[in-house]
Amino acid sequence: MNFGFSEEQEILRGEVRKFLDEHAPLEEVRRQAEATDGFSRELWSRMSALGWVGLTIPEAYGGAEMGLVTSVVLLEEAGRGLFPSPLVSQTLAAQAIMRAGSDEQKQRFLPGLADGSRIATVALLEESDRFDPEGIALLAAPDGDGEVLRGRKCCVSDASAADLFVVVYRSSAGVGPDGISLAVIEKGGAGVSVDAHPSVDLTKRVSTLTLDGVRVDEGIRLGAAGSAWPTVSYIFDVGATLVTAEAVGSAEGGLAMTTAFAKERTQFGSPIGRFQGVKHPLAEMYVDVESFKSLAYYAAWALDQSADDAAIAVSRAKAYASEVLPGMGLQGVELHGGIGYTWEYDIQLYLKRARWVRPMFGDADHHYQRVAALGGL
Amino acid sequence: MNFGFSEEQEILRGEVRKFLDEHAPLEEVRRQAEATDGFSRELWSRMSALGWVGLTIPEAYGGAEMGLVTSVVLLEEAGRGLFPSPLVSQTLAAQAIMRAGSDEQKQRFLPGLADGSRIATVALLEESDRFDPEGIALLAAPDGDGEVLRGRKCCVSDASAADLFVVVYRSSAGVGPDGISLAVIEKGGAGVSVDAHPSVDLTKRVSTLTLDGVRVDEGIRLGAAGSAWPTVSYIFDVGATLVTAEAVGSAEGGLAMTTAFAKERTQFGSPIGRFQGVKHPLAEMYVDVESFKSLAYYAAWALDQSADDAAIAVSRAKAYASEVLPGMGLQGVELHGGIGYTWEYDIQLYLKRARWVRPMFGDADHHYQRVAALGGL
Amino acid sequence: MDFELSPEEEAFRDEVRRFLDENLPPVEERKPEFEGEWQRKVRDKRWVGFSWPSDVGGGGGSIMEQVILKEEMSDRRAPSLGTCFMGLAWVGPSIIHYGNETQKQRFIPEILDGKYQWCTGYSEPGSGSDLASLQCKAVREGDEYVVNGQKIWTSLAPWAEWIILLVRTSSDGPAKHDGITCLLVPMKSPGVDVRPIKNMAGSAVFAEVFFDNVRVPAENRLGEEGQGWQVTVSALASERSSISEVQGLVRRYAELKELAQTTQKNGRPASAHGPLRARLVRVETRIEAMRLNGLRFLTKQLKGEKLGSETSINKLHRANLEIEMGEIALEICGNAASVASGEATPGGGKWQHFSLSWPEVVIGGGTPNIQRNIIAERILGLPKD
Amino acid sequence: MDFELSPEEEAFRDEVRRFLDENLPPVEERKPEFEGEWQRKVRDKRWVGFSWPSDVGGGGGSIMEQVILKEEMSDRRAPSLGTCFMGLAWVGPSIIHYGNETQKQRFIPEILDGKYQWCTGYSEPGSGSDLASLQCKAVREGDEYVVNGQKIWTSLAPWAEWIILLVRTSSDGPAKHDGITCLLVPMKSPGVDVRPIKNMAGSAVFAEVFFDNVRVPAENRLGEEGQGWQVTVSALASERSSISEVQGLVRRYAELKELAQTTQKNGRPASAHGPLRARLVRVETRIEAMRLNGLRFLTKQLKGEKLGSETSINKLHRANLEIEMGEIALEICGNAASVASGEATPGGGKWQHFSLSWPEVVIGGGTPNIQRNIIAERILGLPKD
Repeated sequence: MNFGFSEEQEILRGEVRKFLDEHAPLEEVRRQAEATDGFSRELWSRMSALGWVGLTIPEAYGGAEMGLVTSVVLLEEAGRGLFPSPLVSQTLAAQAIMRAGSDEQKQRFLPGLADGSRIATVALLEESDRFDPEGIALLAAPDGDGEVLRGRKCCVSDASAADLFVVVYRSSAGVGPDGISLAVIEKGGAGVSVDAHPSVDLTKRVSTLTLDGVRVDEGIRLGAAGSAWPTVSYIFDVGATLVTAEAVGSAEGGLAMTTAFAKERTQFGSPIGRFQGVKHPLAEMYVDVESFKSLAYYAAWALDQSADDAAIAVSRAKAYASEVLPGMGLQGVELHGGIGYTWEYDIQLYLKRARWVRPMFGDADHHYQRVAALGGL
Repeated sequence: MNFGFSEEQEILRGEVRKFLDEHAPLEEVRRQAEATDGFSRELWSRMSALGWVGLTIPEAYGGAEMGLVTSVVLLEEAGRGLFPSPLVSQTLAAQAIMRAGSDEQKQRFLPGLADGSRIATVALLEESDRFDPEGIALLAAPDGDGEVLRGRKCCVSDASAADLFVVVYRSSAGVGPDGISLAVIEKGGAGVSVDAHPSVDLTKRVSTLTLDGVRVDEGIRLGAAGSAWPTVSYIFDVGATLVTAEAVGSAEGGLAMTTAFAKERTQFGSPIGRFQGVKHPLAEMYVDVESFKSLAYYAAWALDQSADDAAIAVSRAKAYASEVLPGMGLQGVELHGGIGYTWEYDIQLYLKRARWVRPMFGDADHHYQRVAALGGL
Repeated sequence: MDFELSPEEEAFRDEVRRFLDENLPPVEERKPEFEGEWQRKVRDKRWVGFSWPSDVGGGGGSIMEQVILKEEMSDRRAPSLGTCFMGLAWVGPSIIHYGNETQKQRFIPEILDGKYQWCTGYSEPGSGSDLASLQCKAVREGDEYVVNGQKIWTSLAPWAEWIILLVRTSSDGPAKHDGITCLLVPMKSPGVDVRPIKNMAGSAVFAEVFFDNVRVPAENRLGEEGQGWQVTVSALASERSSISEVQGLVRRYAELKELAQTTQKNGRPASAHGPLRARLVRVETRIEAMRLNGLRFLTKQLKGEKLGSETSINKLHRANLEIEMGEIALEICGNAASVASGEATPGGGKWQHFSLSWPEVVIGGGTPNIQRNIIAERILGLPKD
Repeated sequence: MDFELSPEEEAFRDEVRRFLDENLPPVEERKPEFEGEWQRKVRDKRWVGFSWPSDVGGGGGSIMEQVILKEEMSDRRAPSLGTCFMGLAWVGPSIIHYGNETQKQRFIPEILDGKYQWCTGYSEPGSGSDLASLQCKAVREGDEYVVNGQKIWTSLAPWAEWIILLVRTSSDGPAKHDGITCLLVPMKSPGVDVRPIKNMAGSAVFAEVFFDNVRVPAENRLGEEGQGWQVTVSALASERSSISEVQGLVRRYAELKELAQTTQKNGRPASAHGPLRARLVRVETRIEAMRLNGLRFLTKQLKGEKLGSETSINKLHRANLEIEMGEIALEICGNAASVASGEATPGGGKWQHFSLSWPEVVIGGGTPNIQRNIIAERILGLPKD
């Protein structure tokens, strides 16, 4: 019985934290986030070399073959200082290929993802912003022994930096899980274009991916046409878990910043952290972070083990996090007073991150409804 | 433009407060509430003589012919010290008779209600606990030129003291508003029986009214058979408003008690009211009481004026009050610490009252849904 | 209770409405030259500074007439009455109460005519909600004060020609308030340096203002030395009416309702979606409670009573509602809320901007914790911390 | 991470399960004589005082074995292990840590055998959360202490034969804690007067205990004079495991879910009703978070670290959940929630009783504000008020 991390994982945590403290303090994060693709290619290379980018990819394809629990450690640390990078997108794309791809496809795509030389993301959502099979309406037209895609995928993370897109679409019309397919589409191919949008959280870039007559054949389709829903559903769960793990870190980072401010800032003759009106909200935040942290750890473990309660565990974690994070961000800014509201001061970055996290892979309402359904309520 | 009470109403408020301070401090209220019917017949007589019991009944029938706004003043003061009496029930029964009764029926019933010599209540709900026409399932069987009732009405207030019951039932089967009737049924008639239940709030008695072959004829039916829904709907609105007005008083009473305690009680060397953890919840309670007070005043005015927005105004007031009152009651007990939880100390009586108010004439969810529907959301 | 207007008030409302019918085109038809014409016309009506006494050039409007004027203007989305925003809101009332004749004659007409902008130098980096702890210092040298120090959260500073400034002229008094003096300072004075502050929404609506040996003629002192605190409090008191706040919230709620009704969530309008619907109607109910609270306060004023700390009730509501409406809007937008602007997000990003702008109201007007303290201490009588 | 048990732990769990299979009938089949037999059998297994060292007659169970034992017992709704509730929870641990040999030999076996009840005399009317401010006084006279004062919130006092009592023996020390001493006092001593306190649910689960010149032999002092605070703190620390709390909440939630699924609201089960459904699932999620928080704390203990203030996390959750589950239940019951008992209300009134009983947990275990202070000051390091 051990609901904690292994010694190896704790060492990894220490290394990541040291690396990011050194290379990505918040002033540096702001600079990196303003780069073309919103992150530092140089740090990406160095992290790839350290094995952190391909953490969950099998050793056979150049990865470290760790579980999601180990990814949680990495992402918690990345979240703490709002480190911008396509780590989550890369992991999700790799997971999709690992789950649904043929040996040949794994051989073709995974090594580049493991060594960070190529960047990948997943293109799941459409304008309906739904997480059920009904949300996938992009319908492929049959074309000889292949299919042709014409349409748009919305809110695609890290798309402007990505070389590969794992795209979800329908091979046959309908509304249920049948007929849903996945394909790996390369940037630069005919008909593939990316519209990058200005994002509220500068460390998290979003784009629209337009597919205008993109051909999919067996070589790039992951598995048989129409068979991909179980993989997509799994990717939704992994995505929700990784985003929550990263949010544990950012929540702790924001809480630490506000707590430090409350100790230093003096008003009416004493540090504002003495007043229960400041102290109690901070205590409540701590309770919430520790709680969705426990839920997120367990969700990662349950996914790694393919446990029966993995889906409900994921939804509990993401629901709790999505529910409380924006309030924590708002409180952080409010407790700072005027300074917290300026562009120059960092606490507002945590509010923006919290709001980015909320809808990602399903908001609180979506996941609570799922907990209710799975829990037999 | 004057959103306040008239001089006459303020004088009434002063007289009521003086009367209740003298005759019904909380220790006395506890004693009265333990009497057979849960209130003091003697004080009832004195209040009747002062014209307070028949406040809204026309002068022609012995009342003071005041509007609901004036009733609000009376009930706010009654609520402040949790004064137990059938004032609300009496007013609702009188309103139903005034609205739907014939001249003859008014002449027969209202003078006794105005002078307090008879006590009346309304029997609206059934086991379904619904406030729409679907909630009324008690179906009369035709019987010559009359009808016969066989069934139960639930959660009837002040039933054990009542001489008259204004009972809602169906003259014809169905689910909509058509077919709903009202009749005045006297205690002691064949087939009429009351089962008094132990109540959580000792100052608010509830009973089940059983009608086992009770005959209704034109003499006691208020209006034509099947025509009563508009009156019933109006009674629901007046009930919600009067209960909210009384709740304004009880909320203020509970808040005043907790505030006084917070000034006196010393802990860690200073009055606990100095700590923001105590001070801020009290401030929030004040904001809430003042706010649903404004809504309740306006609702009473709108009903008196038959204003277009009367229904939505009522629902806003009752929704807000029902939403916040139980929390105020819980906070009151919690902020008192251990003493607040004892039977001997009075603050817990305010929690029990708050919980009585919550479902009466519709809880927060019911009324918010109604606001949404009426407001075109 | 009576929500009717008196015949005189009705007549005034009709006058306002007639004026608006004749002079105010719908928003989409207003041309560039309209604004100037409008300001001339309302100035001619004496509706700029309508609450100020007639003898200084104000409108001398009664409380009820002020309410009527504001409501009608807001209902029809009329431009502001006057363009010297801070002058009308803060500086004018202070000068009327505490200025000498020369100051009144010099500044009041120009404020009413909107000749230039004023800004207010009250807050400092170290003072926050504790305004009286300010440190910006003025030393008397002959006929001048020499000012050194810094102000922050100064709106409109880059465009202002004058600043109304609170400075510390003494630290000796028994209370922190006692050594504070109020000066009227030209922004062009040598040694004044303005640095805009960008807020988290990316706009620069505030600035820091630095004073480095700025010399201010003693005749520019408003009120007596050490009286600066009262001078400010009188202006703060004039800020209290909340009618137009409520109208702003009502309009915002209407936009939010439209967003909820026109955005699909899982195949149904977001407004039909249980939890969102519940939150929307809770907001609607609180806005109505604010409106009615405001009418109770107004009734008190009409009876000649002064408003006190009860105005904090609506400030707390407003703070909650500004934040909550932003959060509801973002939740409705879903993942598209991460897009800052453009066609890929409902409303083109206005909800994102709105949801990053609440601190102007919530923090600027006194933080919610300050409002809670005010209610707890001044109304409920609980001991100070 | 690893949620498996070691082979030894598995073996222990199997042993417990076998014992339960053989000795524990289902709840509805338990006869009056069952309780006595059960207590003898678990005493024989050394499962009463299972966490206490073997040399005093305890079970010497490891932390993990304690958890397994508690879980299995709770799962099968077994009766308590032992009947001397306060003795097992509070008095025993204090005596084991601070008692002399005579005291250990005298009291520990009787506590394990459940010979009689103990009660605890810690709280006083004036002390509340500020336990160290207690006033109940003991003066040494020869070989005796003479006790005068009052205790409150004493559970089981009317049935107890002994009370563990904190008294003030000196007011001189630099800290309020310093002058506190712990005495073990027979309830039959002349001058002890017990007055039951009825709670708001109408039950008398607490009492006030008055001491009027009660003479206590000095040999009944536990620990040294002035050491009473530490003696208590050690017992308080033993209260910290929250596994069984969570199981209690899980069971309560299951009942609440059943109520929601079987009660109609506007023609549908209450559980299908948007806002109630949302609140129920929020409760369910928080209970699971508590369970997992508890496993993280357990992991820390298994690694040999002491638990500190983090246990306040689950205390805050529990306080909120006890209250929230009661409120949800009452809302589901609707107007029938006003009926205190009988067939006219769902559950015959148990939800009404439950919703009036939360203070035992919420206030008794340290108010939520106290828990928030603990977290803010001891974990986040914010300054004391």
